[in-house]
Amino acid sequence: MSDLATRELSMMEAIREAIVQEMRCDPRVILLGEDVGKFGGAFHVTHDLLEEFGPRRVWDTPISEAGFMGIGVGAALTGMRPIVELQYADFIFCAMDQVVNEAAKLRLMSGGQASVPLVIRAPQGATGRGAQHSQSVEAWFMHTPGMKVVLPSNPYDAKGLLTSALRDDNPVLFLEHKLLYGSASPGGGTAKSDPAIGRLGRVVPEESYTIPLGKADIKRAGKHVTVVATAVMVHRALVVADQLANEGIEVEVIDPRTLAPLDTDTILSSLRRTHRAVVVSEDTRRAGVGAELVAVMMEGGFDDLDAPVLRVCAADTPIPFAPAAQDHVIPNESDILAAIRRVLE
Amino acid sequence: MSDLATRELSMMEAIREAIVQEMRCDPRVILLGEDVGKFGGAFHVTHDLLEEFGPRRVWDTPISEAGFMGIGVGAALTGMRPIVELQYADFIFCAMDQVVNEAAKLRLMSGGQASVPLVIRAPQGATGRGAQHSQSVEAWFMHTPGMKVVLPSNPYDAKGLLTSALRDDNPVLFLEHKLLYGSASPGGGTAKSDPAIGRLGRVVPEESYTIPLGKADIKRAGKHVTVVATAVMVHRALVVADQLANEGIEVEVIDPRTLAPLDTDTILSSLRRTHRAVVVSEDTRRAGVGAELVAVMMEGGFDDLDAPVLRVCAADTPIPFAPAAQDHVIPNESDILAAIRRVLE
Amino acid sequence: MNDLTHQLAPFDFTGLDQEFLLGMHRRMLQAREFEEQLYYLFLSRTMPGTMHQATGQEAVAVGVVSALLADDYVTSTHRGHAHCVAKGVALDAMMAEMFAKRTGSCKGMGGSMHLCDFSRGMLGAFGIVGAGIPIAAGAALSARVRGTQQVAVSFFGDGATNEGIFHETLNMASLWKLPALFVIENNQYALSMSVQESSALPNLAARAAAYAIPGEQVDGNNVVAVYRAARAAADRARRGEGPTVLECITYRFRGHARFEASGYRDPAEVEAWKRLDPILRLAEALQAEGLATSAELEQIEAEVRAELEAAIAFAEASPDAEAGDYLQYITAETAHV
Amino acid sequence: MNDLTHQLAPFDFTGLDQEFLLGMHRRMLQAREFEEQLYYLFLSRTMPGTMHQATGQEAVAVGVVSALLADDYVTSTHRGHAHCVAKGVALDAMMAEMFAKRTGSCKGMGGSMHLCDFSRGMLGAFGIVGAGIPIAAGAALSARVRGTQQVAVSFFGDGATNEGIFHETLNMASLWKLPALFVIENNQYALSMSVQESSALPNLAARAAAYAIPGEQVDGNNVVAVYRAARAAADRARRGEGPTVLECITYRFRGHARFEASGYRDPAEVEAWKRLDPILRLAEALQAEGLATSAELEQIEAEVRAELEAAIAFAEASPDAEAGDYLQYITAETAHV
Ligand SMILES: Cc1ncc(C[n+]2csc(CCOP(=O)(O)OP(=O)(O)O)c2C)c(N)n1
Ligand SMILES: Cc1ncc(C[n+]2csc(CCOP(=O)(O)OP(=O)(O)O)c2C)c(N)n1
Ligand SMILES: [Mg+2]
Ligand SMILES: [Mg+2]
Repeated sequence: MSDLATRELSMMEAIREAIVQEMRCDPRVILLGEDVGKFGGAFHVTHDLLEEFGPRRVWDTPISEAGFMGIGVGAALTGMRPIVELQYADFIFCAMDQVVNEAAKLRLMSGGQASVPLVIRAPQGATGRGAQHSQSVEAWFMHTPGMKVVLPSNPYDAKGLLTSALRDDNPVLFLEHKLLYGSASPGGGTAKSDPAIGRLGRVVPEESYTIPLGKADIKRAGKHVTVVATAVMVHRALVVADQLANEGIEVEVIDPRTLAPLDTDTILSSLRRTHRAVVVSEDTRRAGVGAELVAVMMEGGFDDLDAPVLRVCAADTPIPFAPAAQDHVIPNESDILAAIRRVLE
Repeated sequence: MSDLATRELSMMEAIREAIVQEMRCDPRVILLGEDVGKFGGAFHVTHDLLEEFGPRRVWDTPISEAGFMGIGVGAALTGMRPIVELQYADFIFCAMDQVVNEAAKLRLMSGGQASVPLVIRAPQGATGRGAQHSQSVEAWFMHTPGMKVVLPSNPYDAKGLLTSALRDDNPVLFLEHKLLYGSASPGGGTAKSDPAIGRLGRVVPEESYTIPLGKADIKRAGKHVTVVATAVMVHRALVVADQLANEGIEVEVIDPRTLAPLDTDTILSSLRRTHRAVVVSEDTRRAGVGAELVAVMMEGGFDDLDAPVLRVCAADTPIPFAPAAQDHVIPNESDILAAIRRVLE
Repeated sequence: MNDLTHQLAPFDFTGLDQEFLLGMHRRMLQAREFEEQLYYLFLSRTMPGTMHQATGQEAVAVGVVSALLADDYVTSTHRGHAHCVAKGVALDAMMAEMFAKRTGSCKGMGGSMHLCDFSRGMLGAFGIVGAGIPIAAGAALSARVRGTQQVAVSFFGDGATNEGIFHETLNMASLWKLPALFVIENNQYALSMSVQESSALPNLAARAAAYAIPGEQVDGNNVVAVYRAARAAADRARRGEGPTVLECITYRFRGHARFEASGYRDPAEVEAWKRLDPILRLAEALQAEGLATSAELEQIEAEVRAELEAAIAFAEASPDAEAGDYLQYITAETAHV
Repeated sequence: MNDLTHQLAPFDFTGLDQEFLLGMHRRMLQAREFEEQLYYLFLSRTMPGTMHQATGQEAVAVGVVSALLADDYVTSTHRGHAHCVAKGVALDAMMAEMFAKRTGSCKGMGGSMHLCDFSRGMLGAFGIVGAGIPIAAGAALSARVRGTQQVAVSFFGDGATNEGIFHETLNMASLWKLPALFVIENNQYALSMSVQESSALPNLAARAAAYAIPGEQVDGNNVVAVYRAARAAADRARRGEGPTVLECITYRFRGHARFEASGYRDPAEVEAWKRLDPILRLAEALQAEGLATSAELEQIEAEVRAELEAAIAFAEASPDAEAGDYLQYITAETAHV
C-alpha cells in the first residue's frame, strides 16, 4: 500500500474513504442508520466514523426505517447532507413512502424551493440469505422521478460516484452489491466471494475525486456486440468477453454506473457500431432495468439493430434460498454467453 | 334499468356489484380499509356494505396502511379472502413492505405452503389533486414477482376481472382509475369527467361472471397499427382510432386488462398483422409499463417490426398541480396521434 | 377530555400585551377568511384541485406559531392553510397557489395540499397523513447539528397518531432530545372516523408517555391557552430538554374536504362546537377585559377582509402556471459536481 | 426491570404435572441442541445462508407455546428456530431446511429466516423485523371472523418495538379486541443497540398502555413463569377480552448471527446471564422439588441428542433442492376461476 499509484482498496474501503473525505471537508454531511456507529455498520463500511466524527455527525438509529428516512429528508431540507444507510436494500420498502412520496417529490411540489441532498446507501444482491435479504431494488427507483440511482461495479467507480452523490442536491439511491464489498457480513463470516469478480477498479487514488452521475463507462471496447451490464454482471460480462475474444468475437461491455439519469448516448453510439446488443441485470425481468434499456435502444437505435436486443435478468420470482435455485434465478456467465450467441446468429 | 340486457352501470357500481356478489356467496370475503364502512368508502364504492354484511365482514380501519395491509395478509394466510382498500393508490407506499416483502413472497418462501388470496383495491390516476394523490403505480407491482396486477378500463371488464381477482389464490393489486369511476369524490363534488371516456363496457350483466386474469381484449380491430393502452388511455386511443379511420387508417386497440400476468400472445399476434405499434400508459416513462411492453415486442416481434415501437407515457416527473402542467405530463389524444403517425411514416 | 363543550380553559391574559393579542386575533381572522373565501370560490366557479378547511381550528395554528420565532420550522398537513397563515406566508402567494398561478407560493406546482414557504420556515403541507412528522424531527436534528436555537413543530391530526411513523419519530425525538414540538390537532374525526373508533386510547396526549415525552391536552379553541402551552414546550426544547406532545382539542366546523357533508356527525354536536368558535371566544374575552372594543375588532375584520379581496384580485390577475413550467422543478441543478 | 440478574421469579409448580414440566424441559433442550448442532455445522463446513441463535432464550418460546393449543397461530422472527421447535415443527424437516434440502419444511426455498409449518399453525419466521406482528393480528382477526376459539401469538424482539408496525397493530388489536398475544423477547440488544440506546422508555411492556392493552414483564428465563403469564393472556384472549403484551426479559448467549462477536457487550454481563440459563434453572428447580432426578434429566438429554443426530442424518441423506424447484412455488394455481 506504500505506492499510492497502485494502492488497492476493496469496494467497502473505497466507499468508506469517500464518506470520510466528504465528512472531513463538509460539516453538513451526517450519517444515520442502524448500527452505523459503535458497531461500524453491518458490513463494516462505517467503522470508526463515530470515533472520528462523534455522535452529532454519526447517529445510531433504532429499527425505524420510515422514521429515520423521514428524519433524513427533514435534515436535508434544512441544510444537512445526510447519508441514510439501510442494512439491506430489501428494507427500503419499510421507508418507501418517505422516499417516493416525499424525498423524490418535494422539489417539484415546492415549485423549486426545496432541495433534498439525501444519499440513501443500501447493500443489495443475492448472497444466499433468502427472499427478504437478496433483492436488487434499482428498477423501482428508476421509476421514481426525482430520484437518482447509482449502482457501482468496482471500488474506483464507487468512490468517485459516491463523492458526486454526496455533492448532488437531489436524493440519490446508492446501491452497493454485497458480493463486491470484499468485506465481512454481519454474520461475521466474509460474504461468499465470486470467482467472476476480477481486479477491475481495484486501484483507488487516495485523494478525493468525482465521477459524474449520468456518465456510463466502457469497461471493454469491442465492435461485434454491445453488452450493457451493471454491478456484478459487469464482471460476468467481462469473463464472457474474454472467452469470446478467443473466437475473434469482440464484445463491448458498457457499465451505465448510474441508472437515473441514464447515459443513453454512450449506449446508442455503441449500438451504432455493433448493431447488436444484450442487456444484463440482476433485478427481476418484468418492468425492470432490462426493459428500460431495451426500450431506449428500440427508440434510439432501431435502424441500427441487426437482431433483437435480448434481456438477461433474474427470473420473475422472489429469490429462493437453495443455492442451486438462487444460481438458476440470477444471471450467470453461460446465460450471458447464450444470449450473445443468439444475437450474433 | 328495467331491461337487464341493456342495464348500464358506472365503473364504481360495477366494482361494488362484484364485491357484493362475492361477499354473498363466499363468507371468506371480508373488507378492510379507511372509511369503507359507515362512510361507504372515499369514492363510495363500498356504500351500504357495512349495513348488509356487518362489522365482522366490513372493517373500518384507523389510518394505519402498513398495519391493516399486514392484517389482510395474515387473514389471507388463515382462510380469509380479504379485500384491502387504499384510499388513494399513492398511499400503498406506506404499506409497501407488507405487499412486496410479505404478500408477494410468502408462497415461495414457504415452499408452496402459503397462499395469499388478498385483493388490494386502490384508486389512481391524475385528477388535479397534486403530486401525492395522482400517481399511477402499476409498474412497481409488475416488477414484484408473486403479485398480479389488474387495471380495468370500463365497467364490464371491472366487474368480471374483480370477480376473478376475488377467486384467485394469489395477491392481486386491482387499480381503479378515478376518472373512470363516474362517482363522487371524497370532496363531495364528482370527479372531473373526461370527454374522451366513451360508452365502452357500460352495459353490465347483473349475474356474476368472470374475465380471466392474463387475457387481453381487443377493443377495436385494425390492420395498420397496434396500440396497446390501459385504463383511461384505452378511451383516448379509441378516440384517435375513430379520427384515423376517416383517413382509412385502421388502428387496432388492445387493452391488456391485466399487466401481470401479461397476455403477450394477443399483443404479438396483432403485431404480426400490423407490423407497427405504439404503447400508451399513464404511468411515468422510465422503467414503466411502456418499457416492458416495448421489451416484449422487441423479443417476440422484432422480425415483424417495420418501425420502432414508440412509448406514449407520463413524463418523468411528480405530477404537478397546475391543470395545464398536469395535462402536459399525462398522455392525451394528440400525443397518441403523433406517435401513431410517426410509426406509420 | 375530548369534549371541550364541558371543560373550557379560561383566558389568562397576564403578561401578554394588547398588540400581541390583537395580532393573534388578526391571524385567526386571516386564516378563517382565507378559507371561507375559498369555500365560496369553490362553490361559485371551477377551481383547480380540492381543499380541506380548518375552520374552527384556527386557534391551534395561531396559538402555537405565535410561540415560535421566525426561523423556527413548521411542517403541516392536508389541512394546512391556517398553519401557513400563522407562519406568515404571504396571503397573495397562498391564494395564487390555490388558483394554480405562477405567482403562487409553489409556482402553481403544489396546490393546497403542498403549500410551503421555505423563507418562512414553512417546510410544507403534506398530503400523506403523518409524513410531516419525521420531517419536522429531521429539521430539529439539523438545528441540533448546526448548533442553532431553532425548534421544529409538526402539526398533524388525531388520525395521524395511528400511523407508525408517529411512533417511530417520537421514540427517536425523545432518545435524542430533539428540539421538536408535536402538535396533535384533535378535531375529533379522521374523515368519518371518530377518535373513539380509531384510537384504542382516546387520550392521545397519553401516548407520549410510551416515549418518556411529556404529553399535555389543551383547550384548542382558546388561542391563549394554546400559546402558553406551546411557549413552555418551545422554551423547554430550546433548553435542550427534548420534545413535547401537545394535544389541542378542537373541532372542524365544515366537512372533511370541500363540500363533504359529514353525515357521520351529529348536527347537535356541530352546533355545540360552533358556540365555542375560537375567534368569538377571544373577541369576547378581549372585550370583557377591556383590551379591545367592538369597534376596534370590526376595524381589524374589515382590514382582513380587504387583504383577502386583494389576495384574490392578485391571484386572478396573475399569469396561469403553464404547460412546461414543471420541467424546471423536477431536479435541482448541481453546480459543484 | 431489564436486568434479571437482580430479580428472578421463583419456580411455582403448583397444579403442573411432572409430564408437562418434563415436556417443557425436553422442548427447551431440543431448541438448544438444534442450534448448538448448527453452530458447529456452520463452523465445520460450508452451510447455506446464515442463522440467528436463540441460545439462552428458549424458555420464552417454550413457555409461551406450551400455553397454546395445536391450532393456535404463531408468527416468528429471524431468530425463530426455538419458536418452531416449541410449536412442534418436525426437527428433521427443520434441519433439512437449514441444509436447503427438498425434504425441508419449506422445500429448501425459505431457509432459517423463513421456517414455517402451516400444518402446525406456524405461519412463519420473518426476516423483516416487525413484519410478523400484523400478520399474527390478521390471523387473530380471521379466527374472530370464522368464529373459532383460536388465538394468535406474535414473537418479536425488543428492537422490533421501534418499528411503526408494532404501534399500528397494537392499536387495531386493542380496538377490535383481537385474540392476540404480543410477546416481546427482550434480550437486551438489537444487534449492537441496547434497549436503553434504542427505546426512549426501556420498559417496553409499558408501551402497551398507549393502546389500553395490559402489558406485563416476565422473567423470561423461567419457563414456568412465562407459561403462566402466557396462559393467562391466552385465556383472556379466548374469552374475547382482547390482546395482551408480554415482555419476556432474557438474553442471547451467542452473537447476533452466526459468529458475530458481540464486542458491544460486556463479557461480565454475558457471564452473569449465562448463570441464569433457563434450562439449568428448570433442571435445578425440578430436582429441588423432587420432580426429576439427575438420571432422568440425563436420559432426556441423551434422547434429544439422539433426535438431533437423526435429524442431521436425515438432512444429509435428503436430496438437495434443485435448480428449477422454485418455479412451482412462485404463484398458486387457481383452479376455480
Ligand atoms: C397515508 C394516508 N392515508 C390516508 C389518507 C387519506 N386521508 C386524507 S385526510 C384523512 C383523515 C385525516 O384525519 P386527521 O389526521 O385527524 O386530520 P384531519 O383531516 O382531521 O385534519 C385521510 C384518511 C392520506 N392522505 N394519507
Ligand atoms: C426491517 C428490518 N430492519 C433491519 C433489519 C436487520 N436486522 C435483523 S435482526 C436486527 C436486530 C433485531 O433486534 P431485535 O428485534 O431485538 O431481535 P433480536 O435480534 O434481538 O432477537 C436487525 C437490525 C431487518 N432484518 N429488518
Ligand atoms: Mg382529525
Ligand atoms: Mg433483541
